[in-house]
Amino acid sequence: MIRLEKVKTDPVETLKRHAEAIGEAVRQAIKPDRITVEYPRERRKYPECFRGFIVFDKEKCISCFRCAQICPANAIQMEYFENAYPGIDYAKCIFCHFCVDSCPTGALNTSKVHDVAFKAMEEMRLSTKQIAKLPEIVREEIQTVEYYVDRNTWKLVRKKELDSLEVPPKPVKVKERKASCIEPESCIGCRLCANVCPQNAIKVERLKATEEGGTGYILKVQTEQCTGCGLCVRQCPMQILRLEEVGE
Amino acid sequence: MEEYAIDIPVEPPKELRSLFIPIPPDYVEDVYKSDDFLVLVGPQHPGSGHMRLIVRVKGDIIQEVIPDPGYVHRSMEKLAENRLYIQNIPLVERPAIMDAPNFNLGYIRAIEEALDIEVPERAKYIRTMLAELGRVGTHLYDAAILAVFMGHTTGFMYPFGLRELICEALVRVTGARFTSSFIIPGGVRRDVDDSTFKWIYDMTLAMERRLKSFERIFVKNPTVIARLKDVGVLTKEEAIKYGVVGPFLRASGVEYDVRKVEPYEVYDELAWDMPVSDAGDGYSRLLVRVNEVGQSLSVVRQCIKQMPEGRVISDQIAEKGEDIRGSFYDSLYDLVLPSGEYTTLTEGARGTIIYSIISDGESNVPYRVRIVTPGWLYLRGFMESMKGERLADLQAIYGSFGYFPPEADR
Amino acid sequence: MDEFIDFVRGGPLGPIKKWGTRWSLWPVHLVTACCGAELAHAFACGYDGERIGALNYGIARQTNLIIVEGAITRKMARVLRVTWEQMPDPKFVIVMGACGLEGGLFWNGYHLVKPSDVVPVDFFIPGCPPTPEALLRGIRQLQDKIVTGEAKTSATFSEIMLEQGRKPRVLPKSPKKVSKAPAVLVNVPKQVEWEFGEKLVEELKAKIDAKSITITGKNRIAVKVERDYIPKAALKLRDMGFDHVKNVNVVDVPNEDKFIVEYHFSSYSVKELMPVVVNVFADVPRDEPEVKSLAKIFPSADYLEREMHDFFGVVFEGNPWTGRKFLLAPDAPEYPLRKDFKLEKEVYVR
Amino acid sequence: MIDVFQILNYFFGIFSSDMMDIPLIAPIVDYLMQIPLLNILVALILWKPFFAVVIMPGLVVLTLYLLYIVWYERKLTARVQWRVGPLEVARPIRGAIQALADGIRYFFQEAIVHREAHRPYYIQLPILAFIPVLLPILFIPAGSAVGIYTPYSIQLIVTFIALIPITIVAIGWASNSRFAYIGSVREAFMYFAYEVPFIIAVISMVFLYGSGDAYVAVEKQSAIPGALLNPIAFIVYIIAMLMATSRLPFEIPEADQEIAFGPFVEYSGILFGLVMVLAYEKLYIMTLLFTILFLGGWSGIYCPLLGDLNGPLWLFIKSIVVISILVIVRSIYARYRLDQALRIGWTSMLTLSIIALIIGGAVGVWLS
Repeated sequence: MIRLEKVKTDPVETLKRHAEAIGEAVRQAIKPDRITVEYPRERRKYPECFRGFIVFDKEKCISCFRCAQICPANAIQMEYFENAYPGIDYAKCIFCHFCVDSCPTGALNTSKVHDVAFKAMEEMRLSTKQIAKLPEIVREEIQTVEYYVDRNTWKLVRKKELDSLEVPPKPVKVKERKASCIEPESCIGCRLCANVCPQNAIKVERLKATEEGGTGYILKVQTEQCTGCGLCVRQCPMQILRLEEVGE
Repeated sequence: MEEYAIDIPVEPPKELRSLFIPIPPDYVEDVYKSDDFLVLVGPQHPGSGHMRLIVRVKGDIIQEVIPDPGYVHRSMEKLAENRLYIQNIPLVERPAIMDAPNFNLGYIRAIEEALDIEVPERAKYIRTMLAELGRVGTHLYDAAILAVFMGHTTGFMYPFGLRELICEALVRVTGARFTSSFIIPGGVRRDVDDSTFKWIYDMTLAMERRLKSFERIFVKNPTVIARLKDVGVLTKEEAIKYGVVGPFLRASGVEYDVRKVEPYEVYDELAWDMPVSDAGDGYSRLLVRVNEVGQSLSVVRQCIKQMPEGRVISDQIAEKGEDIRGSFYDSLYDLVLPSGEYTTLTEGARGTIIYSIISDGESNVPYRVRIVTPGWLYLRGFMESMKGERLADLQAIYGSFGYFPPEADR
Repeated sequence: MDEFIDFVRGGPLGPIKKWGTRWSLWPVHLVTACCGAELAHAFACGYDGERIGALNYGIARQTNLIIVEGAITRKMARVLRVTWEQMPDPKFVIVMGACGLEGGLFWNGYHLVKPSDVVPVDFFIPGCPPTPEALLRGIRQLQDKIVTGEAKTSATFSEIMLEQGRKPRVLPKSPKKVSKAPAVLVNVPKQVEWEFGEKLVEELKAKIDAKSITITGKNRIAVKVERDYIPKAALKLRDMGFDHVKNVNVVDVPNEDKFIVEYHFSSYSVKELMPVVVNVFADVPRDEPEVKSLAKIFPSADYLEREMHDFFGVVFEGNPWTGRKFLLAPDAPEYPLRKDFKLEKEVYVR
Repeated sequence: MIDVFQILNYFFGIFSSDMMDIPLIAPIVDYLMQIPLLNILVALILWKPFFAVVIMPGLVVLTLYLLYIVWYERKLTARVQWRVGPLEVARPIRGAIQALADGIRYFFQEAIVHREAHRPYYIQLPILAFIPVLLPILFIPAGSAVGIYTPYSIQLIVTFIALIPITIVAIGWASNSRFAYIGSVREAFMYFAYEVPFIIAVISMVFLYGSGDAYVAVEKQSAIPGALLNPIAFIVYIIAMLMATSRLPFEIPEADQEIAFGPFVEYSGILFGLVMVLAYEKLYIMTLLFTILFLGGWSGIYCPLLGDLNGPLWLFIKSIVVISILVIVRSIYARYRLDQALRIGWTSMLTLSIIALIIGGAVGVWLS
């Protein structure tokens, strides 16, 4: 524990402090430690993990709704094209990138675009069509700036080359998964899973109620059509569906 | 000294009625009859944040200050009851975005305590490092605001220049300048590579050197000392009585720091000291925090030096793989806390942050989340400390408390 | 507003007016929420907005730009409008931060207002908080707007071709599971190794006439008392060395028709008691929510009680502020934290 | 017609009898003097009293100085503060016309007169405030050029400077707002705090030179500048100057974070532009006096090419250098509290000024 002394204010000490303060200011005035990034003319180089505008890759998307459901601001809402794809409302987006981390296939990726001013709020509600490509922003900069630290001082490194705002997609380590039913006999035949499945991969068939204990329905997942989105798993009121990993 | 009263009938100004003033009209009348003067400071005032202070002055001496908070009340506690546990992570850091890691950490610790999650060592060290970076950043922010409240623009610019480094460090680790949302139940979102750690290590050293400039021009500036010394004094007894927290409590001589009292993460494994001052005035509040910045930078360095290898996310959360990327939703959306109340104390930069999560044991949304922020806790002490000071001291005391309305209002 | 742009550009002195206004956009000091931190960064030495002629200045009368920094609450909306009215024409507004646009994280909160409903806005900047670069980009775009006379979004989003599909009959359900009849217990016992705690519980049992005393975790004790007994329990605790209230909490349990009122006591003066948080709570009927205030005994509880009164309508008898709103705006909904006050639900499909 | 011609001729005679003799532009002047009607204009401009008051160190230079000092202050502050300062408005000249842009913006902004204000005074006072600011220029001699010569010029300048705060207090009163009221009270308090030591410091220099005549003062400094003759008065004058012009650390009446620019809180548009430059103008006038009293006034290396322009130019250069050094205090200090500033004014500065008075008397005897 450090117990701080009460500050002394005798005239000698005060004069010394005056001198120190003036000395510091004069030193800076003569040789300034300037650290300004002159933004429109220069751009900070942000690391690859920077959380900026989101770029969407339609090919990888399995319409699993995870991004829409994890979004704390409800900024992502799915739109139905040939499949359900996310659209982002940047008027709500808080750039937490929970969606990017939630995406099991890496269809959502970050970018270093962050400095955009919109003229109207309607324009900020971007549909899937608009987020599929990196937005082209107004760039006035002639160089990039990076903070460089050495032990004695720290300064800005300026480089003439311009930074690419695109971030290469990182592979996701999640393995491919398929839905399967762990207790087909418990199915109550509500057909919620079959109706919610974007691939129509689930069939619920009615059995003749002959077997004892059975509910009279059987649930079949056609694995070759299943993309592993897990919507059925989350929809099932009986929780008898699971996502299981397939392959290596 | 004899007081002279001039018997001129004074009418309370009419505009006080049309403006929304939360004090009763007879109070206003009483003020005007007793020859006092009401000064409304804020919410749009160059020397106040987003709150209104209704100051009753007699001459130049403040008689009473009535706070009018809530200008940034964003209904956080209600919203937290309507979202998944995991979705609340960005929400709970919004009260004070410069102190996001600490606010985040308190909430996550409450969840982890409920679910008995064992956090890997490496994650603990990264969390501690982030929390301390947040603390440094917040103290610098508050020092800057204090400086600008006293008209010292250089004292404003230097800490914000240094904060750029903190932001850069946070960007390199988490990807965002302020609101990192990096700490999740069971660990952290991503592993951090060695080059980033080295950058941060060097940064702390470079920062200490620049902090000396700041000390010479602001902290030890005679005008600053003159403005803050013996101003807004809270004695030890008063500080305890009004429930002041954090560095402001320590400035009044109470040796209380949650990191020492109830150590969490890896604070008990690191060597650091708790600065305490007995004066309880504005200057000691500044000085305690300046000293804490030094301590925190040393903690950051120790964290990086002792950083163990291993996973950054507990296997109770992510069974396979070290990275939460891709399985974030599946691992975390369905957290259901066992029934009960889970209260954690966390030492944020401005003081004790209390999270009290009440779960009903069946839902994956909390039944009630109570967030008590340091700003809200020391507001009373802050108001009391202004009594009897001069009107010009209001800003100095305001700054010395680093009062941040979004934090207090939530 | 476009008429200001027209004024700046019009007339024989147009070019001079345009030039002067363009390079002298001074934002007023109107901090509305936490985006102010990034605004400060944009005008501090890291980015230095003064470079492009924008100097952050004191009050509305001498400036011509409002930067709305994030959330505008019901209380602040009035201030924003007043500030805007105070400002001499021509004046411009930039809104930064998600909270100021559609509400961001707080989109379904009960205390938020959209700034675009309050004042005419020239530019919107997304982010939470936006980076300083984004804010400077907003000012830059405003400069361009003054020069060219038309607003331009600083990015173009090129579209890909996609065919519109049909919504299925069943939409995926929300991941939220909310218990229909929740059993809310705040004193669930927990097994912990805490010798001092057991001693403390014994001491408490001897002193306080409690219904139950439970250890709910390391350093946490829950004491259930009758509601009228709270002040007496508080006095007893004060004698034991618990010298401040850390938290006042109310939990609304509509299905049991009660409120749970909690006081969290802790100590600053006794070293052993410092980490201990004693939760003294009592059940209060929902139709007659009255508790005796502790504000006299523990001044630290004062503001916390006022806040709980705002949120739940629990009356703390003896609190000087009871009956008036403290934290909430005068036009805020009544008792918003009660469970029967519902918020808008999330929508996952457009 | 003849009458007009005669009158013009009469004035031409007055003007041309006492013209600035500047060898550098002599050929041009000679050429222009041959053109009728234009010659009277040239003669007027170069007429020494007119030149001193309107051109240099008077109004024209004052305007240029205002543009320069606002920019320079911001730029120097920025430099100390690790940043750049105004730049993009004119990048090749480092943003030097930033103050012009701000001025133009103010000029074309709406000037609001709020309901509570005392309307006539509210509008008139910013303009009236220029009278006490500009009157001293009449009496400030610059070399051979002087508006009105009087052997009591120093006393007169001090008198007019003392009038300025009255207008500021009146501005605060006319604004009729809480913060304006507090600001006016503060201004009034500060006025007494600095004015007494300031006047005593000036009187000590008058004692020292044995005359209130600026010419005598400058002449007596030909060997040793006044700053060395009476360093105590020098220090008191500098501090009083900071106080009088509301510079940090004594920016108490305006204190934007405390009372939101005090008396000027309600002003907007061009009216604010006028009141904002008041303090800078006051600084300029006080620095001119400072230069005459302590830094040898207009004496400097004589450049034969410039002739009579030498005096005004040296005076101006010295003042600008002094101001440029002084504005750095803005980036060093925080604001004192009112009572602290009053204490400084009434105790240490008053004591110092009385010591300065004694030194002034003693040195004055020695000099004579």
